[in-house]
Amino acid sequence: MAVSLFVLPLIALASNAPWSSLGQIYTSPVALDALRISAIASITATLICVVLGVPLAFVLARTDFPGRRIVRALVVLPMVLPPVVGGTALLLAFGRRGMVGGPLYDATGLLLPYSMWGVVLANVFVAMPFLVVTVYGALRALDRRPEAAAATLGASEAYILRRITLPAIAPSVGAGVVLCWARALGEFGATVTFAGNLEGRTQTLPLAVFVTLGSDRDGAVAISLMLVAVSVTVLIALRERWWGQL
Amino acid sequence: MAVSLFVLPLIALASNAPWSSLGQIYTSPVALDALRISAIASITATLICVVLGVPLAFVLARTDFPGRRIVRALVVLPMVLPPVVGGTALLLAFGRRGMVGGPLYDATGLLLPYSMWGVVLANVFVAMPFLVVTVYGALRALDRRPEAAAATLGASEAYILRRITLPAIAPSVGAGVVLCWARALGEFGATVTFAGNLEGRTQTLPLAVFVTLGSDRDGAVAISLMLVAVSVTVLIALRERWWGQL
Amino acid sequence: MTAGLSADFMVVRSLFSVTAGFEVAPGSVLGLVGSNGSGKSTIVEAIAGLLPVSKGSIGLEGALLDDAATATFVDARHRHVGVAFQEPRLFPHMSVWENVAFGIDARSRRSQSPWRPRRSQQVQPSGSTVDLRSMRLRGQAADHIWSLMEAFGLSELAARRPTSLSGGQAQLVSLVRALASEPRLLILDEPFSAMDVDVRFNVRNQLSDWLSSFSGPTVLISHDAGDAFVLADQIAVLEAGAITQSGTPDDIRRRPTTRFAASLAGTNRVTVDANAGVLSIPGSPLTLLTWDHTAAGQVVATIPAEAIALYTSQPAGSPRNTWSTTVESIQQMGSVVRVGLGVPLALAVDVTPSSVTELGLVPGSAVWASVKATEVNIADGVNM
Amino acid sequence: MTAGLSADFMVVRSLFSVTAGFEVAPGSVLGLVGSNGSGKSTIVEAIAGLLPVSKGSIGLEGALLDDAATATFVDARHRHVGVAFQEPRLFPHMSVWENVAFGIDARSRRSQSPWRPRRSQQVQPSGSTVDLRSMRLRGQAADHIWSLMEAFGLSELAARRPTSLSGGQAQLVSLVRALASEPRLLILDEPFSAMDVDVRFNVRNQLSDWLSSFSGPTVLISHDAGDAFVLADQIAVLEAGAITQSGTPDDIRRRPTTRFAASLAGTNRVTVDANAGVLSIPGSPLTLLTWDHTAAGQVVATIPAEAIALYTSQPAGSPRNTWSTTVESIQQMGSVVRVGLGVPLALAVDVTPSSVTELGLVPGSAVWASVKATEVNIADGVNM
Amino acid sequence: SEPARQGSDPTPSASDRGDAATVPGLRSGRLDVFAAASLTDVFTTIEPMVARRLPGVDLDVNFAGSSTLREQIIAGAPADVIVSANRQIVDDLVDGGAIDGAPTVFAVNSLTLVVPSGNPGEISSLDDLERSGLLVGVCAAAVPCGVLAQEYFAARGVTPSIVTEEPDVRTLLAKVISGELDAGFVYRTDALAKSEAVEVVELPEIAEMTTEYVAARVAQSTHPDAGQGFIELLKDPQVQAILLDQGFVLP
Ligand SMILES: Nc1ncnc2c1ncn2[C@@H]1O[C@H](COP(=O)(O)OP(=O)(O)OP(=O)(O)O)[C@@H](O)[C@H]1O
Ligand SMILES: Nc1ncnc2c1ncn2[C@@H]1O[C@H](COP(=O)(O)OP(=O)(O)OP(=O)(O)O)[C@@H](O)[C@H]1O
Ligand SMILES: [Mg+2]
Ligand SMILES: [Mg+2]
Repeated sequence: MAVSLFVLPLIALASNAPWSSLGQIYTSPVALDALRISAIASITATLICVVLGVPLAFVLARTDFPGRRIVRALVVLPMVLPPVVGGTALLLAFGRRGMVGGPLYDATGLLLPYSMWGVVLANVFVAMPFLVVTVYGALRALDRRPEAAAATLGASEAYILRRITLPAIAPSVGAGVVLCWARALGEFGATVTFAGNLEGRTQTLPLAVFVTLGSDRDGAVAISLMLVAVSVTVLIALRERWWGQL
Repeated sequence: MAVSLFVLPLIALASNAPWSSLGQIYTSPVALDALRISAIASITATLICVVLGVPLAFVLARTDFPGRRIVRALVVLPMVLPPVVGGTALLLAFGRRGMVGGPLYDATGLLLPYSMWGVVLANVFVAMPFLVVTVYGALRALDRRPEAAAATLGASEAYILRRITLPAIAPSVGAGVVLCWARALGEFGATVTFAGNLEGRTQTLPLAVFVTLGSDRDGAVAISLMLVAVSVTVLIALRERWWGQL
Repeated sequence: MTAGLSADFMVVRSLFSVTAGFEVAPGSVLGLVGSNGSGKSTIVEAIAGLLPVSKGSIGLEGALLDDAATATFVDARHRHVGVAFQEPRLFPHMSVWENVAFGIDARSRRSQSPWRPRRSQQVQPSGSTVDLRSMRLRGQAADHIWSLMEAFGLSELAARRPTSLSGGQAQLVSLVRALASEPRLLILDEPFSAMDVDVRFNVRNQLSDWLSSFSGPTVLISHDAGDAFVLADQIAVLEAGAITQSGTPDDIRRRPTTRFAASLAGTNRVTVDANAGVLSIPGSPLTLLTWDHTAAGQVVATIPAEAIALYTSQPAGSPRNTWSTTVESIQQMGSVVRVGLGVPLALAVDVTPSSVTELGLVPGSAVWASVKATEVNIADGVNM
Repeated sequence: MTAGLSADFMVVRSLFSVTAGFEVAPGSVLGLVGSNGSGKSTIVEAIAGLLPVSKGSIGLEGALLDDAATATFVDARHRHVGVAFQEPRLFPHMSVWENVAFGIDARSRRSQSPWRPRRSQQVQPSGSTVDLRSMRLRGQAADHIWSLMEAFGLSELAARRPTSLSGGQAQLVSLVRALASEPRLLILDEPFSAMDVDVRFNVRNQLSDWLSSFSGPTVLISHDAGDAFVLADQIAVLEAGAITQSGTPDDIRRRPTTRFAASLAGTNRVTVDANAGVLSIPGSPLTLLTWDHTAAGQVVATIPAEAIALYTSQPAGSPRNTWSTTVESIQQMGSVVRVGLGVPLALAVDVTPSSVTELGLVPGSAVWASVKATEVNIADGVNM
Repeated sequence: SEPARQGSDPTPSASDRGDAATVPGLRSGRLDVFAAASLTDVFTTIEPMVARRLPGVDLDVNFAGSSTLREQIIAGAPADVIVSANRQIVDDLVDGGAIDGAPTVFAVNSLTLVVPSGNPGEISSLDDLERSGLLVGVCAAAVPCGVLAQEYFAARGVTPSIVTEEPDVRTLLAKVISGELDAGFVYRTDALAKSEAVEVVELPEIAEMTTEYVAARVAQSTHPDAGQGFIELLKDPQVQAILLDQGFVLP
């Protein structure tokens, strides 16, 4: 019943696809460029999320500082912000005239929007909460006695993290990475608002779908199916152990 | 550093808000209607996600059936699908001409789109994966020996679930509910496509932001801040124990 | 199939399998002893229904619980097997009281019996002075559990969480939880290992009491032969996944058929040539007399380690089985000291620590050893 | 501050606090004994650096590890305290080998010593026949750990995961892991509780060997007085969060100053009136002689339970401390039997099971009891 | 900036709805109009007029992107009228048989170039747009303003240094206003509406690049008469005057 909720729409989508012209659409430069950009951006964003998000989850779960609950709530915000507003907020902060972006641009000429880095930043902003919250939850449920044992054996905090804690919460980190990556891959609103939409530079698959939808409905469905195919392939191929096998 | 990534855009957003006219905007029927609809829909959707998603996560984590990995991958799909495509897929399945929606409408006259139920359905479709994946990850990391002990003490599966398993993974379920609710609250693309954007009927806060953005940027920022305020309040108010305290 | 527990099965786990057959009558206690890794806990899991058997069957009260042939498998929760697992396996988010009451509570959910819904959590069992916040049971059942907890000295801990219990306290809670679940069959896997002398003494007495009014079969696992030998009616010795000997505690002590059973029971095993009650030790002039005149030829004689007496000079009015020898090793083992004797016959002798001081024993001491013919037994066969 | 471990602190946890002071010289072993919940494991956590002290300090090798006054606190990982915790606390996702090598591995990460990066996982310690997939150590260090594992009988389990170990196997891995971490101080919290007779025997021997070449102090916790008394040079008795007696094992055995220490050591405590070596029992015609002629007035005399001999008839050439009495109770305790004597003097006597059979002891039997004057001690004060 | 939008204001009162019976074809009183989101400004201005001129009609506007509207109508949405700035979308629907009658063109808009106030990019001619490092935005080719811009570039033979093709003219305008872009090709009506925040750079023959705003009756409509009434109202001189005021050109 719950599954059918997911499966039915997908079947419906698939049955509306222009199967005969699929090959042609997929070899079009629009689709290939978008696929490349999506892949690079979502993977980079996921890596950044892991590098920044896991330590953040740690700090939130393990240390007690004033305002911890507020930070915890703030971290979830990008999830509730409508993506367009999130993108706007990013522009206000990191855009050419933004609070940080402005001085940065004036000093170095560096511009985040309209570049791949802008796409990555937008993806990170939107996807990171998923990783942080998932890892946070797992850390809170963790039995900490093996960690104490490891400390008596002389392991540093980083070493404990790497060899004891992370393996123990691996299924949840895996879940978090999946959520994070999937969210980054599907990101639309914040990306288009912050990074813009230029074929071959910042146009990701979802942006390509949206743009194509205006002129070529079949093409849009086809690109959506490409998106679906990519993610299903990746998710099925993920070894169990990275996604939930202890 | 990671936190500043979240905090800066929000500060930027807040500093651009029309603080003086905020009161007036918040008491406007548009904002109030949208708030009401958002609240009802996101909470209903979260409840449905919990009711359907927790058992689904269980089945995925605990049983071994052929095609389990495929189902697991499918469950994540609504996350990667650009929301507009997701909404289209929902229309194809549950719309008046949809695979299921068509016969349903012909038989009963029931129409999901353009109603509150449509909003809820769109929210569930988009938000459920977050709950399922989070709970799944936690179940995979769980020490199952207490459950075995409970079984020898005569507890039924449902009773074990309620008194042993769920309390043990409570932090992760909490995280999942937070993610799910936040995602539902911020949902835009699928909702606008599937349920439409009818003021007082299906117009949620993000949709109101979208519409207002066209004519009145300040109003849009104000409504976004309302969204932010609602979620921050809820998240801070959440008792620790529901979000990560064992 | 008997009225109690009847088991005859093989259970397989990745690198290991156990084959076991035994019967435990209602009201009686089987002591299951064996070395670390011999498969005791594996048998527990099979009987409890956590690990299905690969061959054979398990039956309780005349009904099959698990049968490989007919693919019968009664789910753990319908077996009514109370298990005190080797690790306490307490429920971490429940109080001690809730842990102990869990079994009754869980079963009452299904049978709609005298329990109340959650809202009425404020009632305490009579006699309790502890704030039992999440109690759900009422009346008689609560009183029953409460008095069980009092008997076992748990009443002070009722409101605690398992994370704030000491090792011994946690083990005791686990034991009482199994007893409180109204089991039809009780399995205790090393129930005393973390308990101190006093607690162990009291718990063993309380458990004896409890068992005397328990009508079901009990399986007691212990690496401490003392515990098992005292509480059990029957002993089964498990070695490397197979039962190598079973019998009454006295049988095992007097006639251990394997080296392990002998060491468990603290009994010496010596291969001898028997002839009309006279045992000659190969390669030694020493002969021993035994009460058992029936055995003949090469047999294994068994002599309990504590049945051998040591003297610094030749004992007066000396019994016939007396010889002079030297002390080779001295090793304290729990509350006794095990003295190893050398030529002419390597034997282990258990004496009290004060005897060691009194006799001035050190490795190399010359001593006289003596054993009564009534303590020299003939084991059934030769299989060292 | 001494060269070994010097501890004098109070540590507080929610409902409970422990106050303890003791010193352990380098190379010597402190046996920490006490009943369940008396605070033994709490002391372990304090010394290991997992629980900061509230008052006082802990020092090792002349340096402060933890000092409430100066707010010094050396982190657990810098203390080099090897701990075998009461529950094994193995790392579930690592093999036995990785668990044991963890300490060396973890420390080498920081000091850049003779270990190699992860990629070279294929090398096996010489002598290994097991596929040690995730080994990281090489050469000498690996050989060292490997030989330690072999000595303790773990080599066959090297590639296993902790989830597939039996209870006793897991405990052994935990012990060896602590030994292998090159500790400056070793703490063993009930290290033998899950081990069977044979394994315990072997492990205790191996541990004795290991300790004899260990230059650091050791704290051994055991509820089994036997283990503690054999391995320890000093004993500290912990009761309800405070040390009530400390001394050599022989001190404790001969002169336990509290009821608990007496029951732990299996020693009788009797309040008597002393006068020049003659002890008169209040309310009884019996008098006992003691070697200790210094005590006078009301004192507590202590008599080890196993120092009392029982006879069915009056022993010939009877020592002066001989009296006739009756058996009140008989209780098997591990490998000895504790016989309770009645009027004129309630005493516990430990005898071997075969003596019980030999003497035909049952509750109510009339027997003669006798104890040498050298075994009758005077405890320092009266505090029952 | 503008005052807060009073979207549902003025709503028809109960008495207005009572009068509805007198208007032929408005039995249910509710009219579902599916409008492109880019028309929110237009609707804000004409809504009071509609309420006055079509008493008893309870106007329900569903704003979304044009392509979303197309998907919804194809899927059988209960729409009476579609109003779109994207002729292509409506033509798709006509081809699919989802439209009743011919679409009515009720306004025309033209392309224009806006720069942030102060013209930080110092753009005064078409050639300036080719300067590298300049941030120029256009609409995506899927929306009419993007099509117009591309056609214009082709006709004039220029290749501006475009950094983004925004899917929506409103986000494009917002980026110009906030200075994130140095220039953007938007509609004349947009430039007029935000005249306090942007400057218009006059370019040769750009006003000839026009697009049509169309309204059409959905075939499935349950209130065809009311729908027709609404469409006719758009052509009403009074409404047309308002549109003219907003910067539209009349068809
Ligand atoms: N989950 C498992 N998977 C595979 N092998 C296991 C598993 N658990 C235990 N074993 C192995 O099976 C054998 C029997 O284990 P079991 O736990 O039954 O021993 P035991 O007799 O209870 O020992 P102990 O006295 O140490 O508790 C051991 O060799 C052990 O290593
Ligand atoms: N985490 C904790 N929080 C609060 N109290 C605790 C905690 N752990 C143990 N206690 C309590 O502190 C006391 C001492 O516990 P500790 O574990 O030190 O005892 P122990 O001497 O090791 O006992 P055992 O022989 O049973 O292991 C006990 O009464 C116990 O209930
Ligand atoms: Mg076991
Ligand atoms: Mg302890």
